[in-house]
Amino acid sequence: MTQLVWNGLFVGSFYALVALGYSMVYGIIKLLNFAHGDLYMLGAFTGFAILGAVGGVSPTMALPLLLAVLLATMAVTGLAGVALERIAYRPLRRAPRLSLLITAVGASFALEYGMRAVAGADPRVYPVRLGGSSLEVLGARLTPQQLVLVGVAVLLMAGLNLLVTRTREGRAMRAIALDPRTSALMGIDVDAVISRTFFIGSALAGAAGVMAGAYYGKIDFLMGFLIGLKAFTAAVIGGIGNIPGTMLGGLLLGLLESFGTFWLGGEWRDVFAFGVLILFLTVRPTGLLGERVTERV
Amino acid sequence: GQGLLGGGGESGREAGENEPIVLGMLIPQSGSEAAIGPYMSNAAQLAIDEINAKGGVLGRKLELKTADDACDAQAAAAAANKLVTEGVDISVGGYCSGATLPTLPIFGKADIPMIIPAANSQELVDQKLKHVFLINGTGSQQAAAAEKWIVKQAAKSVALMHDNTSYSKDIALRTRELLDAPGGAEAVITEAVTPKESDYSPNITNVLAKKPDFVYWTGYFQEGGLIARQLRQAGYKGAIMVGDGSVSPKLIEIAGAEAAEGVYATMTQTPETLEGAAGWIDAYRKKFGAEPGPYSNQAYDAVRLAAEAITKAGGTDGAKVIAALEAIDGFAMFSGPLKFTPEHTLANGGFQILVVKGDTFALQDSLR
Amino acid sequence: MNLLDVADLRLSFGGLVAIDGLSFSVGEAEIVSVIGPNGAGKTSAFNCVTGFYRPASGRITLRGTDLTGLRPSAVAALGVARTFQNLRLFGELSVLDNVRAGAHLWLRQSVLDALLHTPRYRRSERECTEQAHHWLDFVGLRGDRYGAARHLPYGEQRRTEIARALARRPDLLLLDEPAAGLNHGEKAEMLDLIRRIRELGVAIVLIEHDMGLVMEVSERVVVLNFGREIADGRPEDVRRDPAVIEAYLGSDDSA
Amino acid sequence: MTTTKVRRLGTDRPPSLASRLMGNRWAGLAGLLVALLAPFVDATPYALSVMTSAAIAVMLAAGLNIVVGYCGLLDLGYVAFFAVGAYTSGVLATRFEVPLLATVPAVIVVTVVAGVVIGAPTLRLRSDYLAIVTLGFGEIIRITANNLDVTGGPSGIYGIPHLVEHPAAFYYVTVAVVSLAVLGSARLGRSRLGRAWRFVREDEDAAEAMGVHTYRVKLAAYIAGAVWGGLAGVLFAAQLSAISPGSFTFLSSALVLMAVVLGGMGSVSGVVVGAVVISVLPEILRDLADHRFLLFGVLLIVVMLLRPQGLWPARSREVP
Amino acid sequence: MLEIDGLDVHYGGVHALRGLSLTVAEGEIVALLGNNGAGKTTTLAAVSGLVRPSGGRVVFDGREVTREKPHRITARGLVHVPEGRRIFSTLTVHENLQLGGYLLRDRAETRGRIDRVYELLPRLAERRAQQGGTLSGGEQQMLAIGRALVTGPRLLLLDEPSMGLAPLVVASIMELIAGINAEGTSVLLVEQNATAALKIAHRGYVIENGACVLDGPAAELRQDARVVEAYLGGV
Ligand SMILES: Nc1ncnc2c1ncn2[C@@H]1O[C@H](COP(=O)(O)OP(=O)(O)OP(=O)(O)O)[C@@H](O)[C@H]1O
Ligand SMILES: Nc1ncnc2c1ncn2[C@@H]1O[C@H](COP(=O)(O)OP(=O)(O)OP(=O)(O)O)[C@@H](O)[C@H]1O
Ligand SMILES: CC(C)C[C@H](N)C(=O)O
Ligand SMILES: [Mg+2]
Ligand SMILES: [Mg+2]
Repeated sequence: MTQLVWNGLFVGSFYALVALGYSMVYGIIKLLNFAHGDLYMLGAFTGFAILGAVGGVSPTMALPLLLAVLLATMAVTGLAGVALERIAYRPLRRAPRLSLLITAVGASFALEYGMRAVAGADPRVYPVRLGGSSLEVLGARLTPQQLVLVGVAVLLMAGLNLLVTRTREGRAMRAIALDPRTSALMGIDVDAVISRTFFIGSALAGAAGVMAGAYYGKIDFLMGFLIGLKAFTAAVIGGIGNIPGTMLGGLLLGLLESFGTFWLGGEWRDVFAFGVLILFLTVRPTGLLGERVTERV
Repeated sequence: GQGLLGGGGESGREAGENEPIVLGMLIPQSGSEAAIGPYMSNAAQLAIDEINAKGGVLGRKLELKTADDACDAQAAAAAANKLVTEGVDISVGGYCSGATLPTLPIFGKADIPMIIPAANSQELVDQKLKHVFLINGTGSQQAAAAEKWIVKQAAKSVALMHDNTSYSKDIALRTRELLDAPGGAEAVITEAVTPKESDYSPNITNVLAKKPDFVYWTGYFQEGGLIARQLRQAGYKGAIMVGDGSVSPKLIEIAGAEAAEGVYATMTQTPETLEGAAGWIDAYRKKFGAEPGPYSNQAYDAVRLAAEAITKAGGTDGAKVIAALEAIDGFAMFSGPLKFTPEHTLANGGFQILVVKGDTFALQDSLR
Repeated sequence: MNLLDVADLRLSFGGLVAIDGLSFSVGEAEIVSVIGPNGAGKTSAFNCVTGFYRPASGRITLRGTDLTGLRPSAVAALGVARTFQNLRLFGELSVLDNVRAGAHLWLRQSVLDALLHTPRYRRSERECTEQAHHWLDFVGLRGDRYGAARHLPYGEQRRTEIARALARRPDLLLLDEPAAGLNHGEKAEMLDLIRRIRELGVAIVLIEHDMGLVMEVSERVVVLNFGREIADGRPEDVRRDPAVIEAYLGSDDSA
Repeated sequence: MTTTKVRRLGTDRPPSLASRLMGNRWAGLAGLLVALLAPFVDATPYALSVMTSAAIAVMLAAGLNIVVGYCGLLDLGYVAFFAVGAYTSGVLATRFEVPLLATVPAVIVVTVVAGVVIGAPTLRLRSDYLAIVTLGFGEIIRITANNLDVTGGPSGIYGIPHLVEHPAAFYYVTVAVVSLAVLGSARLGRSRLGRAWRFVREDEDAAEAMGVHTYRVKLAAYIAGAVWGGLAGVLFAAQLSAISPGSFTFLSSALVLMAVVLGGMGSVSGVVVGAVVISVLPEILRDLADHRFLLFGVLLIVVMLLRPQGLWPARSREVP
Repeated sequence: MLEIDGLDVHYGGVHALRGLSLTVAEGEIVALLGNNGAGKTTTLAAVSGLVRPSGGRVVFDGREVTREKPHRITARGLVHVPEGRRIFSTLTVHENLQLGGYLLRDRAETRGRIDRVYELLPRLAERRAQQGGTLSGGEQQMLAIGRALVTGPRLLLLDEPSMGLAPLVVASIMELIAGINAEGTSVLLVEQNATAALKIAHRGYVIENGACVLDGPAAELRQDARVVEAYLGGV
């Protein structure tokens, strides 16, 4: 039982990390950023390339080195996200909001098959692997590396939450989400705030990519697709645009998958997960922590 | 253009004497299975170059046309039609059963024989189509081999894991059926995983809860590598075996040498397990600067077999080629001497057991 | 029988009591104004009558039929139309289409008619368009009828919203601050419009902060404060009511 | 009274040539003519299969346009209905040997039921949440088809009889059906119900105030979309003669949605063009082999940057 | 302080402003009158950068700001309270006010100004934790004005501030405007309630069809026959 919970939480924290960027971007410009999962993929490959360039690493140095790579990768994917917004999304800000969906899918294809052209279709395997001995905690088997990863994820998420709820930057983000024109009248540099939002969201995706690469080992050019889908699900479940909600959404999805597998078997897992989510949404139509929006008439 | 008013649907296949013979190959070049495409097309090209270097077939050169089926039914149908339109004489492709199924009537209608190198769902031959030949062992043959080895290993409780695709599920279910017969090992769980994920710990938790001493994974190497690794990480000490979709050096890389060591595989013969194949591997390496991957040897053999059949048939006429294929007996392939059963599958399934030793799959037991 | 009866209405949001035991009635073809300070609960009362808010208690009846708790479309089906304080036009749709929305309830046309383009379909569409033009003429819209409604200037949007409500051919029309944002000349036109609507036999409930208009046009004025009625009577009387002056008008009631 | 001049913006302006060309049925007839003549230019099996697939894509897009374009409901799992239609007809045709044509009434019934089952509990949700729910249902349908035995499990159903034998004939059948579907969706769009859909899309509260039962109207859009999708599924099953869960993934839903948006939401001519582009472009790019999806992606971005409202947007003004 | 010179604005085919010119001097309240559709809102939007003029110049404080981005113009101290209130609907009243102080780096100063707004508009203080979108129409209008005051503008553009306000409140809002003007803020005031506007304004303009047709000191305009007939109502 504790094993199931731990499995769910561990996977869920990856979902949450990717979902956060999704949620932020969705929250601010209502864009279903299909390319978000591909930034995760880009992160994984960037980390791979940096590690490759660094050359052989002694296992003792693995963790600090990985942290350095993590930061470098976050910078790279963050900038990639900013560029993406600049090129493919900003010019369409006044177009119908679903128009962005097209460029987002286009960007997703371009990133995936661009990476394929660069790195090939074969999966790659990280030179540094976090794995090793596991320990028993409360009947669940886990590894110190898993704990470190979850710790890093939680730290990143907590920092982000503070940013969005406590700072003027966060307030500006929420204001832009509601009404960009009026936000500009408040003196908010809408373009800059959106760029920064993309930077943070994409950097988080990149971080998750490196962590996944280092932990699971295998990376490939389509690895972002499925997790992008799950991140979107998690983000919505949590209450779109709501940071703690998104975290909970990611964890919940992880847990649902874990327990769904246990109760119904792997083949019905997603039916279970989605079924529960749908039922949940019909009773609570604004997600876990989504704001109750009372539209006035 | 070939409009309705023009030449009609029949393409210009009335090949002249010196026209090349065109072999068509549907392979996944995009989508989830994109990694496989190049292995197969490279090996096919290698075979063609070798044959052409010796003067071709019936004095005509061979030519390869590949098309991307993306492992998707609709894309495959369009791609198959494209090959038909381009005047392909024989089809030597087909990796994903799901994508290959809808192409059967398309090639059939155009009177094009199909030698399917990799896709091996039983359903491909269930319709008893005259023009369809499988040169990969079928699911039932593989399952039989697996069961044989499991029994030989004196395993007691077996966990079957598949990825819920037709190929993989088929092998798992057939193996379970064989194990369900009284006596010997017992199948304690059949677990389906979702392909393309990274974390299979929930599935593994399920599997290990049943305390198996033998795990058989019937899907592909990408997940296979992760599953082997995660099984070991979770403390599983028993035997692991994988199906032919997982036989690739990549599996060892993904699992990591430690976790992969000693993993068994059910597989038709591969270059690595054949005495005489070292030269072939070298040739492949030299030409493409890469290791031959899964199903490269089957693709290579499909081309050679097509050439052989055309030679025997004295031309590319569909019916004659089919007759020639049915008549073949003892043609040497990686998987052993070839003969087709009445339902156009390998008479000799030729599955053997490999084992991971260091960074390759080595022959463990030929099950003869 | 009164056209509309509101009895002992109560509504609260969390701890905030927006309507606190409100009762009033409207007779056939009567013009009643509802006035009161900002946040007094006027719009909320409209929202209760039209089904957008579900009152905590109380009863709303239209010619004796209970409306309480019905969904807005059902209330509309019984003959009540309204406009909104913050304009709620279908912004991207043409002005004409906006007014056609009013025809939704009486237009007799089945899906099959539409698929087959039967004569009935053609007839009903023609009628629908004619009606839309008729009501736009009636409210005196000057702007482009074929372009998107959101391109109209504010005042024209107001008229469009009223035309849309009239196209419903209601028995009772609720207008929420129709003269807001209009200048003096335009208010005069609005006054005229409201009178002409009443001449059609439609009863009107009017929320309005412009006292000139209210005093001019109303037969009766209901005054709210803190969700309660503090006065109800003829305009002349209400305007002299000290409670109303104190809560709402101020001593200088020019505005 | 004021002295300002009364401005009659464009009321008396004649409709522009462009709007006359785009607006009325000439565009539709021209499109149909192109579809009918295309096989006379190129009738190779390949061209026919691409064109047939494009026609089916058009039908899907026309159906989804009702849901997304007219009614503004974001549906990310539209292929669920496509799958339901294809499987219903495939199962009946292969397991019970019902002639394919005779499965159509059953398909309609089943898709209507599916539309109600999926729509009824969820249409009260706001758009983003609806998107997830539809995505979830799409996945549930696909996985269920993958896991059940009647549906043939992961390998699906094969040996579905053709509707008509010759590919060119089948293409014409498809074009005929699809044209009717497109015409039907256009006519629905111009009806009382169609207007109600747009009212709901623009402002649900205002629509309610005008007597539109928004919930029922949304459900109607959903059901119409479901029927269109289901019937497209029948054509799909007949075209390929084999269907499997792999054809009904989320990506397919996304592609149909892209066809709608790329063409111009709510514009029937637009979504027809969008669907043709989305289904034919990858084929045109086929010869680029490895780079085709890279280019496809880049082209999508470029096209959208050049035409943010879609290739052929819905008219923003009515023709007087 | 503000100079608008020959401003042209097109919306697609609609020529909304046709060479409009006007000025606001330091310390002035200038009223802008006109019928619906005359171009008042467009004028303000063009000044604050929300719409892009196709011709003409806007000079603020001696610097041309014609094509500058809205947030930069705001940063210069030119603050626009747009038509239709434009409250951030799911943010609370307090957060809306905080956004008014977005450009202030100093937290204490922001807090001070917000408290001042609460004093001036006590209804907002009562509702500080309520979602902006659920306020009554008049309360939203107060919030919109309050939010602009927190910004600490040097020139305030107000688009119909009295719309939807109860008579008592109209009077106090007008007092408020006169008050902040007295403290040094210049105001360009678009108002349909011309009586109230001309009472506090120093000067006024009347625009028709996107161009000024009349201007002068407020006192004179109040007497002008055309203005009286169209905007003030027969005396
Ligand atoms: N959905 C809601 N949630 C919370 N409070 C609400 C909601 N709707 C209205 N209120 C509150 O109820 C009170 C009454 O609001 P209402 O809109 O009815 O006022 P009103 O009389 O129309 O005022 P105004 O003249 O300013 O439009 C207000 O204080 C408002 O803030
Ligand atoms: N986005 C737009 N697209 C097209 N035309 C527009 C747009 N916005 C305004 N207009 C037109 O520009 C002209 C001026 O409009 P504006 O809103 O400036 O008038 P206004 O004087 O503020 O009127 P009101 O008193 O009604 O607010 C009007 O004719 C209006 O129809
Ligand atoms: C191992 C693979 C060749 C099996 C193939 N993908 C199939 O679907 O049949
Ligand atoms: Mg109100
Ligand atoms: Mg205005």
